[in-house]
Amino acid sequence: MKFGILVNEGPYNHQAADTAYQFAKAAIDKGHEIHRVFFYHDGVNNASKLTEPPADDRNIVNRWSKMAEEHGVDLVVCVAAALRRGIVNENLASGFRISGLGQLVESGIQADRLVTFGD
Amino acid sequence: MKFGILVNEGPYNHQAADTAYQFAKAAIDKGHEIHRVFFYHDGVNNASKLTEPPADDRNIVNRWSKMAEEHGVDLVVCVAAALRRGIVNENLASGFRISGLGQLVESGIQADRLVTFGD
Amino acid sequence: MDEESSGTVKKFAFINRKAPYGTIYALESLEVVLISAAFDQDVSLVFMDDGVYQLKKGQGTKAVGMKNFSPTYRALEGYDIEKLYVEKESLESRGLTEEDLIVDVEVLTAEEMATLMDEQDVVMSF
Amino acid sequence: MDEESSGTVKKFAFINRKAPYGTIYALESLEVVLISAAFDQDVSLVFMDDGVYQLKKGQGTKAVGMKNFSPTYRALEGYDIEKLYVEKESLESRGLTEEDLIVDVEVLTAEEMATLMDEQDVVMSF
Amino acid sequence: MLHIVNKSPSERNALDSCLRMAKKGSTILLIEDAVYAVTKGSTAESKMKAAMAKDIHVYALWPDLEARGMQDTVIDGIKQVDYPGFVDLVADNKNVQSWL
Amino acid sequence: MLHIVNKSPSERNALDSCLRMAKKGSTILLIEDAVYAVTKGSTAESKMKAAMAKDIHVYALWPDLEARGMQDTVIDGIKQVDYPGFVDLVADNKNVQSWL
Repeated sequence: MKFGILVNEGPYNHQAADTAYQFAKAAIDKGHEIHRVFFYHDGVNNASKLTEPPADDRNIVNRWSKMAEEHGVDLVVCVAAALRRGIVNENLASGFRISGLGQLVESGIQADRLVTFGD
Repeated sequence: MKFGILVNEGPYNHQAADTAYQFAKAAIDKGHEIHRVFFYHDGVNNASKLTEPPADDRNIVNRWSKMAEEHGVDLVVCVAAALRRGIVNENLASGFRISGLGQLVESGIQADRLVTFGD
Repeated sequence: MDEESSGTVKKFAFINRKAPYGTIYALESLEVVLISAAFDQDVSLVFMDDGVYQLKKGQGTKAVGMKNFSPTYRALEGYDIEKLYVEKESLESRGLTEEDLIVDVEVLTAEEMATLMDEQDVVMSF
Repeated sequence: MDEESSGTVKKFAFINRKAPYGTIYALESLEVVLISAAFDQDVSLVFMDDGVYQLKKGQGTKAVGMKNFSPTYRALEGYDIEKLYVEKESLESRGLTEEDLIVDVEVLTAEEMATLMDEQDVVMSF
Repeated sequence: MLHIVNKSPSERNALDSCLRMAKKGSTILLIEDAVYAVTKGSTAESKMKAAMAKDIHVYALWPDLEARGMQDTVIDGIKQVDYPGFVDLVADNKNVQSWL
Repeated sequence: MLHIVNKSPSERNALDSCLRMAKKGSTILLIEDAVYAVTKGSTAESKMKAAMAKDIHVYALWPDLEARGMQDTVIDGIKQVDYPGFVDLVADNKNVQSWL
């Protein structure tokens, strides 16, 4: 089955970014396809390559990048939301791309299920 | 009177960043002193110089920078919270400085009032 | 819009449960809604809980220094987005009536709203 | 610590009203509390509403992939932070008792808590 | 003591907790989404009236009422302030707590 | 239909709104801070029991129960799932709504 995922909150501040990742990982492990993870609202902050969490904590941004690399998951950051919050190509982590909101609607159309994670 | 201000949320996503600014501005206009504005939790995102809001919207980051420039307000971003969220010297807007949580406690001690703005 | 999606018509519901201005969800939800118009889907907007406040007449944001986006709800019709639903109980428990709203809406009971949600293919919450 | 602040002792209260893990406020609040210990102030920690859940025994975060910071509450004593107050009503309405908490606390009624808050010089809310 | 509440009374428990802790003679300032609490017909209307009857002073930030289009339905007895008035309230009270 | 709730029942109104809209035969999954709703003695306990009595299926994500130290006080009749079980619930229901 094809899943679309919408992430509405940034890393660390809300658990939404963690739950979305664990869901996506479990879906891949079960043989499902992640059609796209779309980052909206403060969710765009998941894509900042400048984050440096403490050494004994999980690295949320790198986890996403690795998922994109290993499983070809499409990580899309909303351009309008990103500009408001200072996420641009200059600080974009690997595996993420910046695009329009149409990508979210398209994911709703093409995926079998769209699941929202937020606050 | 000396006011300390604590800002716990990022720009645009929550009104806290707006209310804190309006409060600080009104205090300065009334002749009070802003001892320090301390940015914690997602509040550290107020310091990203990479934000580019739509042309017809307020520029929250630039407003803070201008306040620092015109009134010498000390804008302090918590280093631990900032590292978690990707705010580093590289993308730090003018007028802000990165420092430790001790600066917040100190502001509580030295200011006559400390007001928290958050979610 | 790419080839693959151009033939499909799904029922999309955007659920608005938050008040405007205190958080950005109402404004950014509206941005998704506007974009969705280009995809020729069957779009419904649901306003319940504090989301009904988004449609309140008479918003004036000069003093808070933010942008008043409420006129955009009036523009939705021009994008062929005409299914706006408001939950009756949410409206009444806030002392509001249809007269207080900036656009025409269909008021549904909780039970009718539940049925509407059940029929959707895609539900996005903001 | 600079010269100017070294002589002053103020009453500081840190108000914790949020559950752990769902948001970061509990964890980052604790970081401020630890730093405050270095300033020799009169520090109180208040746990009310969902904040009382921060002190629940038996937290295990392996499956969620987050860091279990609850043992840090036990370390507070070593920093001479010994005033931990829990609101009675918040505890009881969640089906919890003092036995469920990871550290010793003083349980206060809402009225006693209100008096405590009133006496503070600086109140930080997370 | 000044209590500041910024959360909608129908979405969150912050106002209820604040009212449980606010002592006679103290002041509550409602800002941001909390201003809905002082509008006629809201679920919080009776609570705010009860608070005022207990000699708690209730203020609302009018820029936030106006932003939300709620300026014409404020319940009687609520005092309205703008940002300078907010600053005065903080200055005039010996301590301040935000109910986040 | 699958309803997902992630908010504490004592802090926010999301669970109440979800319960108002959840139809007979539908499924509710509680995650993150919402898992407190299915613990004994919580204010939401009676609501969850009433929902189950109305033939609504209630699940809780056990990694979130365990993180919060609430794994030993779950009320009877609540089914527990981990992340793979969460994925199955989404796959098995024709649509899904998150109550943010």
